[in-house]
Amino acid sequence: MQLTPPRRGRIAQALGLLTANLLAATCAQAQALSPAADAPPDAAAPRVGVNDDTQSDVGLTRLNAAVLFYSESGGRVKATEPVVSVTVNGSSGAVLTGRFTVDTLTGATPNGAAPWTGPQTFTTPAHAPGTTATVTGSSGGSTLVTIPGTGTVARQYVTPANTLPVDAGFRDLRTAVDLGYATPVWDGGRLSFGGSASTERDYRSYSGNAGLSQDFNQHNTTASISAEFEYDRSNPFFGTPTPFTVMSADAKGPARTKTVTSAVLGVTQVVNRYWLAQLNYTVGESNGYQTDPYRVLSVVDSVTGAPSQYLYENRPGSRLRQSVYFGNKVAWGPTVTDASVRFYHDSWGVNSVTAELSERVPVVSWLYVEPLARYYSQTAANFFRDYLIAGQPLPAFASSDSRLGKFQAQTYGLKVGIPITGHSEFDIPSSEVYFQVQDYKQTGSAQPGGVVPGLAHENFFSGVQAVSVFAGWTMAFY
Amino acid sequence: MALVTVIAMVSVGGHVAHAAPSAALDLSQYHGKVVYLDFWASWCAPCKLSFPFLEKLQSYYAGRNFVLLAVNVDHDRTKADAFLREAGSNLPIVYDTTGGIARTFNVKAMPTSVVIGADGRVRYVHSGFFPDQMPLYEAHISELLNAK
Amino acid sequence: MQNDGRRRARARAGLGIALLCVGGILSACASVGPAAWDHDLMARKSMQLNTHPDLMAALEHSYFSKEGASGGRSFVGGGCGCN
Amino acid sequence: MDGGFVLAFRAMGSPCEVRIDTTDRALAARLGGMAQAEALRIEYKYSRYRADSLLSRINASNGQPVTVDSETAELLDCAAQFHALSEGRFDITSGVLRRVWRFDQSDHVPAETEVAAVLPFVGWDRVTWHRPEITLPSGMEIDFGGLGKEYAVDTTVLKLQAASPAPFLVNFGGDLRVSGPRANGARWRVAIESVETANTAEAMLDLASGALTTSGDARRYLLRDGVRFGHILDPRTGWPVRDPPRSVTVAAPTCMEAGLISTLAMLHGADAEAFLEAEGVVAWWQR
Repeated sequence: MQLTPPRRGRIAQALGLLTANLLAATCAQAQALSPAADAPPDAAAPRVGVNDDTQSDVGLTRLNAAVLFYSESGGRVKATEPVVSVTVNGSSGAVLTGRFTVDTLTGATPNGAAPWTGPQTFTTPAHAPGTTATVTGSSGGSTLVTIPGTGTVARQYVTPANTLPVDAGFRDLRTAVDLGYATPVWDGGRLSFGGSASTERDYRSYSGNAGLSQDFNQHNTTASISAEFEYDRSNPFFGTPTPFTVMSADAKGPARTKTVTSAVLGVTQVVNRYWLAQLNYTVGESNGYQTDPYRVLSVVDSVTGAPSQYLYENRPGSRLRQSVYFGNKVAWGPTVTDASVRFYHDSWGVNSVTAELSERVPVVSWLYVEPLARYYSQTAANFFRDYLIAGQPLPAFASSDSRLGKFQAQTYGLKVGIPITGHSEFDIPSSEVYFQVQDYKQTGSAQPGGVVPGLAHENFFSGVQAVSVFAGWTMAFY
Repeated sequence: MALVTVIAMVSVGGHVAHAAPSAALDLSQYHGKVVYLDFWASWCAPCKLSFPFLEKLQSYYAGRNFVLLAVNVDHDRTKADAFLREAGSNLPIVYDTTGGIARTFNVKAMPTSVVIGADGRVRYVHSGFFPDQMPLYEAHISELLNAK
Repeated sequence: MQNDGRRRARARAGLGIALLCVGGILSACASVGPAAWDHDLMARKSMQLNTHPDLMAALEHSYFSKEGASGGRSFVGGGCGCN
Repeated sequence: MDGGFVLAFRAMGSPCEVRIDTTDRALAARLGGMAQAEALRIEYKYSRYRADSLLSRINASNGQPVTVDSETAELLDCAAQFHALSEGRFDITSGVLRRVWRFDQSDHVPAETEVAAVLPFVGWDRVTWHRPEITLPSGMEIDFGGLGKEYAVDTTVLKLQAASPAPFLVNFGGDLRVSGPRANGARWRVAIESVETANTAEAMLDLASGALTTSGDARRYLLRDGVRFGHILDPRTGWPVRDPPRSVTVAAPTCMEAGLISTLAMLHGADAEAFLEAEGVVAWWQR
């Protein structure tokens, strides 16, 4: 009695395949169970360079610092946004994250009025009655005037003929803090909590969220549910205007608030060794003040288009948003494709489709590039108006905010990542610098359908064209 | 005669081209010993955490009726070897590039440890590695070592 | 107000359908996916759902400021499936 | 067997049994019934002793083409490929040789002329096989000995696995396969029968997965002038292979693989061990 070593010869090899085929063909259920024959060792196994280490932040602390430079063409918004964040990974799987963001914004934004063949003058409250110094928030062509007989100090600015009126006095500073904590609670289950606060000169926002996720199916399937509550307070320095009243320098009403309640249901599925898919359904309802207190609408003559009044806009007090997001990550050898699509619908009538595609390609061991493209398209909210017509009854709601109009947007970008240290799992600290350059362009029709004859040569489309550069650095250490 | 041979089944319909030679792990030579089979991979973060623990087991139970075998399931053996070099580990490694042994032992999470008694029976399976459960893992081993 | 009521009803219906879908997907997923030892590619950093959270947050904020739609992503699941 | 249930029945001319590692008696009975049904299905379809079997119909076709179903076609494909792989040693047309060779432990060894007379009716090369149509020349026969029982084990295993996760062992006349380790993670203990005396175990094997088959010529032979003529016939010559081991046991993932390898090892006669070594299969043999 002897035992031969387990190493297969020519016939034994061929037999494996032969019988596998036979049994697979004759028993449908055999496929997952029948043996197969020898094959060369996994030739498809990608050789991944050090720039694509495996995810193993357990026990590590990760520091991130980044800055975003953002610039819209035509002298519109410019932003500089530094971010620092830290992630502390406990050895048992708990993760604590904190992020601090500062956002400085300057530039001009469309005030909502329609273009006109002549110059247009807009009057808006100055910071406080009796102020004679330069008013915070005003610049670029603004002048301060005292309204005769009232003592009210107003800021006035004039916009040139045949251009979409913009208010150049836009300047803001946003600071935001985000905190998050996630911890395993039982086998495959994770509980997460988060909160954030952000403040601007005239706006504060606070939110809190909680979520639960559960792995199933040998960690191949993750189902998650999370809920978020947000409280926002809008407090323009001159007060909140009453909707559809005439734009003026008069003091306005008190601060207004809104709440947002939303929930996300998600499933993440590892489809096979190469493919990760994610499906999310998000629903959220906002209630309260959602009108832009600075934005006006022109009331124009039905023939000439001449503006007779500028009315503060008015939006519904409730908005229900739903979206379905389907994302995929596929590892094709050493490259990774990220492809996603999002369908969005809200009760204001905005429907949108977003599609994104990026491909991460390792070039050499210390460099990868990731070209990306994004397409976005939305329909207009059902109360979107480029202007109102004098003599016609006021609609229930109206806004000329381009965010609620119909447009498409294309984004093209390139991300470049450079791992600086970390030639293996064990090289700690490891760090990476990365850059992303991105070009964003909105397109849409210059004129609404049935435009009044006098405005037939004006360009109403205020589409944004923006370039952004993001530079980041991340370092992980014990 | 006690011949304990695990004949690993080779994978699986649909991906015939990726199936690879049948892995075989001959546990017969360890009959009469407590065998701690640890399935690990270079890409698995908790596996990395578990290595110091494995090294400790290896040295602590040296000289007892104890065998530790670290079964590596990386598709690419070079990655496992790089990992071991970096970790400075010289644990006894069994390479299971096709997952044949892992399939035989029905491994459901990474890492997984299978603790086999001196009688050749699987007594405990530790799915995943949780540092706070290290005392329990050790208790299982000593229980089997003292079982005689 | 009536209008709002109808909207809420539709939202509830939408939520119900979504829950059904998630249930269906979960049961369909019950046997889909690679074996535990074949999660090597999923463990790669490049296969994480959100590889650069700060960048993603900045981009989302930037899109939010210009577009009517927002949200939809969230980052749970995937990864090496260890433990 | 400690725990579980054993269901025994006869099929394909052999004692068959299924061992099911469960405490659920109803489940065991159901799985046992499934196993018996599958064994009988294959017996009825491929037995050469049953006049109404598909196999008998093919063998009675008298030179006319017979269209076969896909399962039979797969088996024929498999047999054809293995015929080529084994360089003609494995041949499903070799059963005709039994007309002159009767292994009844007598001394009736056929004359060379008798063997030569039936040899023209042996040889897969003479069969026209264009799936799904097989044409046997008149006087030729096929049978699935050395293939059918092993196939039945494999299909039974697959059917039972699909029906229940309970661990089990299928043993049809010594060709056996297990579904995996036992419920407690232990291996299945399997005895290899000794050639010397029936019903005593030569060795105990512990099997966690896969199949074991044994081929031998222990009890079927002719003895004349002190020369032992085993029942392993080489279809290329019509004569018993020279000096085969008395038994070869092979372990493989499926019963068909194990069975074909053990049969082919016997057909290599004196070179059986060399063949097994070269193929690197897990095998045991007795001389």
